[in-house]
Order: sequence, then structure tokens, then C-alpha cells
Amino acid sequence: MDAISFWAFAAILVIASVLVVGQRNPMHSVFLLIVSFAALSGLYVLLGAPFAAMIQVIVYVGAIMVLFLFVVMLLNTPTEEAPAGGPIRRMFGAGPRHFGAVLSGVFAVELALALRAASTTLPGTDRGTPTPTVYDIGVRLFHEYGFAFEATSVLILVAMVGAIVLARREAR
Amino acid sequence: MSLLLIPLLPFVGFLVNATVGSRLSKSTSATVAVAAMGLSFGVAASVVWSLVHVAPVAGVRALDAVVYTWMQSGGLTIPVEFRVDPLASVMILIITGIGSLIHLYSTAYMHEETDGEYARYFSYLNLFAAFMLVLVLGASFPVMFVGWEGVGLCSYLLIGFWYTKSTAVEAGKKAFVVNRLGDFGFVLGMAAIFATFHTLDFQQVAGRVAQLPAETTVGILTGITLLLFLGATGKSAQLPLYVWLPDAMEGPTPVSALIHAATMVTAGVYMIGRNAVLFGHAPLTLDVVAVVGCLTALMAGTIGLVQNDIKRVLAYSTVSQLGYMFLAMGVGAFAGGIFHLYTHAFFKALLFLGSGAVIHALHGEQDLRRMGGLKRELPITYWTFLTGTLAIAGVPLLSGFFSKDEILGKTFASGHTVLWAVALVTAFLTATYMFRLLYLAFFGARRAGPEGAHGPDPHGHGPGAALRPHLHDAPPAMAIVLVVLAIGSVLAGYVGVPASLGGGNRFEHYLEPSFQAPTMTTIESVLTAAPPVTRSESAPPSESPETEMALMGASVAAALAGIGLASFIYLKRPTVADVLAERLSGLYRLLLGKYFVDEIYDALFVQPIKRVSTVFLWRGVDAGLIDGTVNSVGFAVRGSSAVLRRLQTGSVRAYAMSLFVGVVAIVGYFLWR
Amino acid sequence: MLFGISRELIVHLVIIGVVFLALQITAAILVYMERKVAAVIQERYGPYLVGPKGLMQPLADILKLIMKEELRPKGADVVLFYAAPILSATAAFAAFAVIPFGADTTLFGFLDHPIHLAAADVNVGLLVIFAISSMGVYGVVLAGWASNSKYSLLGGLRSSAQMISYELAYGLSFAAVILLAGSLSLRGIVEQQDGYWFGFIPHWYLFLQPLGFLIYLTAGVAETNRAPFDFPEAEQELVAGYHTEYSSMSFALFFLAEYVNMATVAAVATDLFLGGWHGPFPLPPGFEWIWFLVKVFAILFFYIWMRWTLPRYRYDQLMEFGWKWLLPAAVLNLLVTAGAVIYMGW
Amino acid sequence: MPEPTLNSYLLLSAVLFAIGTAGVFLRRNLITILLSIEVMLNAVNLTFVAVDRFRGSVDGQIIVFFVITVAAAEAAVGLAILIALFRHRESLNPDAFTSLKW
Repeated sequence: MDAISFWAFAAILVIASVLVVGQRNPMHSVFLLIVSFAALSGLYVLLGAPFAAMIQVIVYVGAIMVLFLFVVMLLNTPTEEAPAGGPIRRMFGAGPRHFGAVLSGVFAVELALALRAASTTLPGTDRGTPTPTVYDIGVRLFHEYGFAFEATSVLILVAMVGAIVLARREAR
Repeated sequence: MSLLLIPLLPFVGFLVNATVGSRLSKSTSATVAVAAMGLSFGVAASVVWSLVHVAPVAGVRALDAVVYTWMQSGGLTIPVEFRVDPLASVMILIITGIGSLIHLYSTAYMHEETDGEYARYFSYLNLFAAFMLVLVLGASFPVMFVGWEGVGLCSYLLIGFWYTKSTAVEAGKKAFVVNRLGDFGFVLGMAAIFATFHTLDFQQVAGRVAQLPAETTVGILTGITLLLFLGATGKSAQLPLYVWLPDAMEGPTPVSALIHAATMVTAGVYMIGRNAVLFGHAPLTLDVVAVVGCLTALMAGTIGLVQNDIKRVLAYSTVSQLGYMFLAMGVGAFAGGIFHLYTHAFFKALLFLGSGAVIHALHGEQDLRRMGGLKRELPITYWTFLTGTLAIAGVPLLSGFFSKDEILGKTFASGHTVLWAVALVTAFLTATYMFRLLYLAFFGARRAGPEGAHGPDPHGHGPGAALRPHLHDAPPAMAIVLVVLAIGSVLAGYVGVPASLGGGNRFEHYLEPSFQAPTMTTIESVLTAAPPVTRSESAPPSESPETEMALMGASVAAALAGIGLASFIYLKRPTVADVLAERLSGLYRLLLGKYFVDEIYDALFVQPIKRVSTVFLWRGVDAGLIDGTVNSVGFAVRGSSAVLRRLQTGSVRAYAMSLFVGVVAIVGYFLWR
Repeated sequence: MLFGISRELIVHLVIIGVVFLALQITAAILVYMERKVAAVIQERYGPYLVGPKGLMQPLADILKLIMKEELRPKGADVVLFYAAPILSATAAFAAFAVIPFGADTTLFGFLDHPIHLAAADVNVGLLVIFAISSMGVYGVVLAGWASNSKYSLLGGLRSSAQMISYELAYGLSFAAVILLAGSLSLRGIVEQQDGYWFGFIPHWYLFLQPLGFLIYLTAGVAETNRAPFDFPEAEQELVAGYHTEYSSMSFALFFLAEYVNMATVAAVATDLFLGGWHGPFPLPPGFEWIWFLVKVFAILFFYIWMRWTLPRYRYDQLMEFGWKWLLPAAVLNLLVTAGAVIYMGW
Repeated sequence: MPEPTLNSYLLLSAVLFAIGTAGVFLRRNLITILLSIEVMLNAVNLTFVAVDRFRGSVDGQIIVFFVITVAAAEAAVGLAILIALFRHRESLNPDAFTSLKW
């Protein structure tokens, strides 16, 4: 049961992400990303972290992605402009970008190898172990991580002000 | 805590006027400033009251207030600590009391200034008061030094208050630089003290000095005290560093009254009194102090005889009175010196403010030769000024008499007959030039032509403003202050009536604890410390009342003679003055030129330094070495960056790429290592 | 055990099916209620032809919608255009899944262990509801954007902005209740509200959280884009807002979603503030869910009533109200509650 | 169908991360690039939660919480900057903003 759902979620996740970066329409990208987030939160639930899953959905899907949506609608740039110039120039112009893609592939392989280098026989995430409750998280968050919490809130405040200042159309 | 409040209140006043002052109306900022001082005075009074009723602990009567630990390194711990003992109490009363009066006076005197300037003036004045109080209340050298430098700064700011007047600015700079010389000595003295006693707290220093067997350490102590005295000469305008004070008269008159007569310039005297025990152990220094003081007194007096600027005369008289105080300190009559300081504060402030009233009435006219006959026109000013003059001249039963006589007596008693004689002569001179001033200003006929208000005109009246038929006397604010001070300078002396005149000389006894080492020491150490201490105590071998009376008579005679001479020359035969000037033209010019000290200094120090700075420091070091280095570094950087900047393609993707390549490389390295 | 499938599983599936159907029926009933109530308020007859007292009207509506032709504006984004209504409907139904609507029961001995009456019993149920209701925005925005029409776009933007703004107050009113109950699970919260004060006042959070309840209702109205906050479909301004371009079933889905959302909001309100299935007087075991239904429909009636009574706000007024009044009020409420919990031990 | 182990989660997040980076390099639209960055962030979050589960602690989830918060701030500011940029050049192509160079 868990196995099935894991592979299902994983598949959705990977495919959605690939599509996010794989096509040119930002609107579609946004929605695909939402899908991948949903899959991710599914994985969190599997990992016995429903809290994280819900936070993921509430904050990412409920807030951040809406923000992206607004910007996409506001700027209304449906698809990114196709690379300029003839085929050759396009090829070479695109050179570094493709190189980057290849590089990231290499990176993935490296990580995979690193994991293999580590013993593959890690104990599975069996459902037997008790899942930490929201209560535990809260206690720890507000004690050990109290300062970080406050700092983050300040950061958000700053970000808010900054965003408003930056995006405001200066009056003239 | 209230102790801390004393300097804090003026400081708050300063903050207010300095920050929002320019937006406040004149009346508001004036109210703030005066209120700050007034409150401070009230607090000071209450503190002194409680001090009088506190029982001496270990021979020390003092109230402490530690604010916080300022610095701590190794064996050195300096708390910001305020301490009020009898000596300090007298000082704070003078500062806050006279200070408040002068603030009040200024409200009227500076009224022609624009709002902003007005506020600026009062902010400076308040700041000065705050620093002065810190200076006086500081319980250790560093704290005192803060105040010491602070008042220096304020005096600089206030001398150059009318910064559009080049002379004022020059004078300010001069004062600043000359004071630096003194402070240099002061700082070295501090360092030496810490090296010797491992503490900078006055009481502890005194205590440890008392423990030292005098003979062994005379050398060190002499050195230390001489350095400190250098500082004192700088601040209190003694030879050789007195030159800045006369020029300081460029500042507004109330400033001259407060800073350059009543309070700041007496800081040096106070500092010596504060370290009485220390100085007491350095007989040599004491003699130096006495001689320097005496010479200063004489020289300033002689110069004062011929000056024509009303304020300069007063300035020189200040210098000479300060000389008196140092003389007193030098002969070990610490109480006497402080006593004179205290009375002097009254009548000299009074005189300055009186002259201020005159200048105010004449719209900035300061030249005695253009005055005269003001007696009828400015009655209040005249009478108060007269009181002040009598007081300073040492006419019996006025404050000046008691203090000056005290000093003369102590000097004679301490066996410095020569100094005594010189001091006597100075007393005579004092009387003379003060009455010359009085007569020239108030008697005879107006000598100011239609071109009346030339010369320094700080109030920005156009020329011919003096054409006005009637001169207005001091406005109420000023008049009140003048009267109060006049009363003060009459009565101030009576706290210290000498025994021979049937007074208990309570003042002296009140102050005495401040000049003795705290007896926190063991008996034998006190004994070892005994011989010098007797000398430092302000109780010299008492001479018989007859001699005392005789001395008194002498000083009175000197004073009266001076008055007589002055009235003879400037009332009976006004021509005589010019005749004398003709006859002794050499001497006259010498005096008029203030012994050409400024010129000498200029030739001796200023010019050479200038030359060295231009040729070597500027052309050689600065332009050649420093600029050369800097520029070459700059060129090097520019050259290299011309190459490196090519990396800055400006494309975000490129940056990300480089970063990521790095990541991949590093991970790979750790993988295939 | 039959066919190796435990009764629990069967019952569970049955419950899910029941909830699903119930919601659709509720929607149908609501359509009818809406029109009847409107008619009563406006002194009309309302639907009365189809069936007795027009009871069959919703059926007719649905048939009509199904018969209609699917239209798609030119230049619309095909995928998203059709994804939108599905998404909003899905979200609407999913949200209800975690809502418990009855006390544990063995269905009169059919089961040997009592079972929770809820499609899915999650211990962070409130968070789930919150998350999914925030998902609901997308259907609207998507529809607005995908149908490539200015009215739709405006409607979509408006409603998304509106939902985002009111989600804050919404969530904060949750938080107050969570503080009181000390649990994120809806069931737990309902259990907390069992019992009575002085034996007759039911132990509902409504009485501890009057302000919270008001805030919740208001925000809920805004969340569901109902009058007086129905800007996304402000007829006079935007034709029909984000679903201007929709027709036939896809339109029906939006319609369905709206009513299901209303039902959800009402149900949550019932569980959070009105003590769920705990009534003024207890019902025989196995029938508590009746209380639940009664309360839900009371609130729904209130919604409809409000819609036909209150005029629509102006958009800026709405935003101003949301940010300057509702949110501060919610924060205040939360603070007071926290204080009460700490110092008075509520 | 093999039972998922910690490794499979980590592998998944590695792949996800790689996809994100690839997106950053490939796309020519700043919005999409930001989205790719979000993908990378989530890859990391997944690692945290997985290891968390493995160690039976909650710190990972808390860190995830912080990551998400910071991501929110980042998105807000980033998008604001993006809007400002778009006002100046009618484009979101990162290659259009290369004026900040030597």
C-alpha cells in the first residue's frame, strides 16, 4: 500500500517537475508546480509528517503560488520568447544553457553515486515508529528554535516592506 | 543620584536646544536653558545642604555617586564617579548660581540674534555648564579630564560664536591650541600618577601620597605636579600660556563673564586645590606655582593699565586675579586661593556683565576712548559697576578685601616676603586700572563722535546707531542680574572674615578637609607624612594679630593709593595720561603691545612650525610619501581590475553556472577521492 | 467477513459514498431553498410548476445544464479551461472529507467496534480544511485566466485577492478555537464541546467565542464568494465573473462547487462553534448526526437569507473591511482567548 | 514494487534538485527560473523530512517550516524585483538584464 503510493507520488512529482521546467508557458509551469507540491505533501504524509504536508500546501499552494499567479497575470507574458537568430546562432547561443542542463544531470548522477557509496541497506521508513505529533513540533519550535522563529518573523516583515517598496509604481 | 542630576540637567537643556532649538521660539529656548540651570542650582543647593549635615568619614566629608564603570583594563578601573566634598560644593554653587544668573542675563543680551543662533548660543552655554560640573564633580582624573576637555571645547565654540568674524574665529582657534599645550601636560601628569600610585581616584591618590615618605618621592611628585601645573596654566591663563584669554574677549560678553572670568579659567586653581595633598608634597612645584602666579599677576596688571578695550582691561585683570589665586596656592594657602576664587567669581562676573551692559547700550562700542559720561545715562549699570570695582580693588568690608587680604597675609606668613611685596604692588595696580576704567567709561563727557558705533558691532546695527540721543539702560533681565551680583560681591566676603577681625573664618575651616589626606592610613604612616602635610594644610604658622592688622593696613593703603592715583590722573588732570605716555613712550608702547608676547611666540614657535610643516611634512611626507603610496596602490588595483572585470559578464546565468560548476567539481572530488 | 473484506472497510466505503451523495443532494436542496427563500423574501411564488411546490426544480435545472452545448471561447487555454471547474469541484468535495458529522457508532451492532462517522478521520483535520479551502482559489483564478476574457480575468483576480485576504481572518478564527480545544482534530474539538453549563446551556464554543463565530461566518461568506461579498460574479459589473464563459456541465460544476463550499463552511462552523452533533438535549445513540444536519441547514438558511437581504459592498470597501476591521478583530480575539486560556484556565 | 527506503527518498530529492537546476539554466523566463528555484528548495525539504523520519526527530520538520517561510519571503521580494524589472524593459529574459557589468 505504502510502496504503491510512494512510487505513485514519486512519479507524479518527477513528471510534474520535469514539465515545470520543460515547457515555456509560465502559467502551465505554475500549475504543474502546484501538482508537484501536492504530490510532495503526499510523500510527507507517507513519511509521517502530516504537519509538514499541510504547511507545504497552505503556505506554498495557498500563498506563494498565488503570488506567482498574480505576477504572471499582471505581466501577462504567456510564453517566453523563442531564441532569436537563425538555427546556428540559436544552437550556439543556447550552448551554455544546454551545458548547464547536462551539468545538472551530472550532479544528479554524482549524488546517486554518493548514495550508493553510502550503504544502500538503510532501514526503511516503516510505519511502526510513532509519528511525532504537532504538539511535539510546537514545543520544540517555540523552545529550542524560539529565536530563529522570531528572526524569521522579522525577516518576513522586512520582505513585506521591501516587496511593497520595490513593486510600487513610483508616483510622478 | 541627585548628584548625577546636577550635570545632567544642563545637558538635557543642551540636547533640547541643540536638536529642536532652531524650531523653538526665543522665549522657549531661553526658558529651557535658564530653567535647566536654575533646577541644577536647586539640586546643587540641596546636595550641599545634605553635605554640610553629613558626618566626616575617616576625615573625609563627601558624598559619592557611582554611575557606572567606564573602563576596565588590567589594574585600571575607572568608574564614572561623582563626588562632592566641601571644595566641590563651593564650586558647584558658584557654577550653577552665577551660571543661572548669566543665563538669565544672556536672554536679554543676545536678544538681537536670530532664533537659530539664539538656541545655538544657549545650547553651548548649557553644554559648558554641564561639562564644568562634570569637571568639578569628577571623583577621578579621567572624569575630571572629560569635563576639562569639554569646557575647552565649549569655550572654543563660544569664543568663535560669531563665526562670521574672522577675528573671533582666530581667537577661538588660538584658545584651543594653547589649551592643547596645557592638556598635553595634564595627560602626561595623569599617566605619571597612574604609574606611581596605580589609581586615578583623587582620594586614593591623596591617601597614598600621605603614606609615602616624602623625601624618597619628591622627584617624581615634583615632575607630576609640574605637569599638572602646566595644564593649569593652560586652562587658567597663567604665564606662559595666558595669551589666549585676552583674545577670547571676541566672544559674547556673558560668555566672557561666565567662562573667562567666573568658572572655566578657575579650573586650574580648582585642580591644584583638588590635589592639595599631592602638591603639598612637592615644595619645589609650590614655589614655582607661587612665582608664576605672582609674575602673571604683576604683568597682567601692568598691561591692564594701558589697554583701551573695556573688555580687554577686564580680561587682563582676570589674568592677574588668577595669578593671585595661584600665588595663594603656591604658598599653601589653598583655602585662601579658593576663597578668592569664590569672591572673584562674583565681582568679576559683575564687572563683565556691567561692561556688557555698557557695550549693549553703545551698540557694540568697546573702545574706552569712545565712552565716558555714561554715569547719568546708565545709572544702574554705573552703581553696580562701581560696587564691583570697589570690591576688586580691595576696599575694606567688600568681598574682595577679605579674600585678597587673606592671600597677602598668608603669603607674608609663609615667609615669601618678595612675593608679598609684588602682590602688594599688583593690588595697587589693580585698583589703579580698575578705576581708570571706571572713570574713562562713566565720568567726564561722551567722546564718541557721530561716527559712534564703529569697531566691533556684533549686534549688526548699522553705523550711526549711536546717534540716538538717549541711551537705554540695561533691560530688566540684565538689571536684576547686575543688582543681585552687586549685592553678592558686597556680602560674599563675610563667610570668611579672618579671626583678627573677629570672624571665625568659617569658610576656611569648612574647606579644610578637602585639602587633607583621608586618614584611612595607619598611624605611623600619618606620622611619616606629617611634616609636608603641615605645609600643605591651609593653616600656616599663625602670626600675631598686630602684624596681621599691619598687613591689612598695607593692602588697604595700596588699594586707596591706586584709587587716588587713578582719580588724580583721569579726573583732575586728564592731560597727564597723555603726558605720561609721551614721557615713557618706550614703556607705554611696551605695555600697549602687551610685552609683545604674541609676537615673540609667533616668531619662536608658530613660524618655525609652519615652515617645517610646509616644507617637510606637506611637500615631503604628505604629497610625496603618503599620496605616492596611495596613488600607486590605486593604479595597481585599477590595472589588475581592468583585466579581472572581464569576468563580470553581467549575465545572471553565467554566475549561476560558475557557481554550480564549482559545486559539481567539489562533490566529484569528494566522491572520487 | 465476506469475500475477505472486513465490514469496517465496507462501512467505510459506504460512508464515503453517503457523504458524496449527501453533498450533491444538499446542493440540489440548496438550489431549491435559494429560489424559494428568495421568492418569499421578494414576495413571489418562486418555482412551483415542476413537481409539488416545484420540488423537482433542481432536477430540471440539472437536466437543462446537461442538455446545453459546451462552449469554449476562442484563444482559451484548452487544458486549463477544462481543468478549472474540475479543480474547484474536487477541492470542494475533498474539504468535506475530513468533517466528522456524528458520534462514534457501531451502526446498531452491525460492527463490533464503533467507527468514526467521517469520510476520513485526520488528526490535523483543521489544517487539511484550511489547506484545501486555500486550494479552492485556483479553480476560480484558473477559470478566469484560461477563458481569455476580460470579465473572467477580472472576476478571477478579484476573487483570488478576496479569498487570500479573508483567509487570514478565517484561519485566525480557527486558531482561537484550537487554543480552547487544544487539538487540531475536528473530532477532538467536537468532543470538547460535550456537556452543559448549569445543566442546560450546552457547552458550545459559540458562547466562549461569540466574536470568533462572527468573524468565521463573515470570512466564510467571503471565502465562498457569496453575497454580500460576491464580487467574482458581480453581475452588474462583470456579467458573471470568472464563469462568464462557461456553459453546460463545466458551469454546473462551478455551481455545485459553490454550494458544496457553503455546506463545508456551515459544517465546519457547526463542528467548531455549535458543538457538532451535541444538541441542547441528547438524542438516542446512532442519531446524533441529526443535530448536525439541523445546525448545518440553519446556517445555510442564514446564508441565503443574508444574500437576499444585504446589498453588495464596493470592492475597495470589501478589502478595507477585510484588512482594517476583520483581521484586527480576529487578532484581538485570538489574543484575548490566549490570555483566557493561560490565566483563567478555560 | 520495492518498499521505499531512506535511500529512495534521498535519490528522489537528488533528481528533483537536478531538475530544478536544469530549469534554472534552461529557461529564458525569470518567472520560470524562480519556479525552478522553488523546485530545488522542495527537493531539500524532502531530504529533511525523510532524514527526520529516519532519525525519529522533529527538527527536520521545523527546518522545513523555516525553509518554507524564507521561501515565501524570497518569492515576495523576487517577484517584486521582477515586476520592477519588467517595467523598465518589456521583457523577463534574464539575458536582457546584462547591463550590470564592466
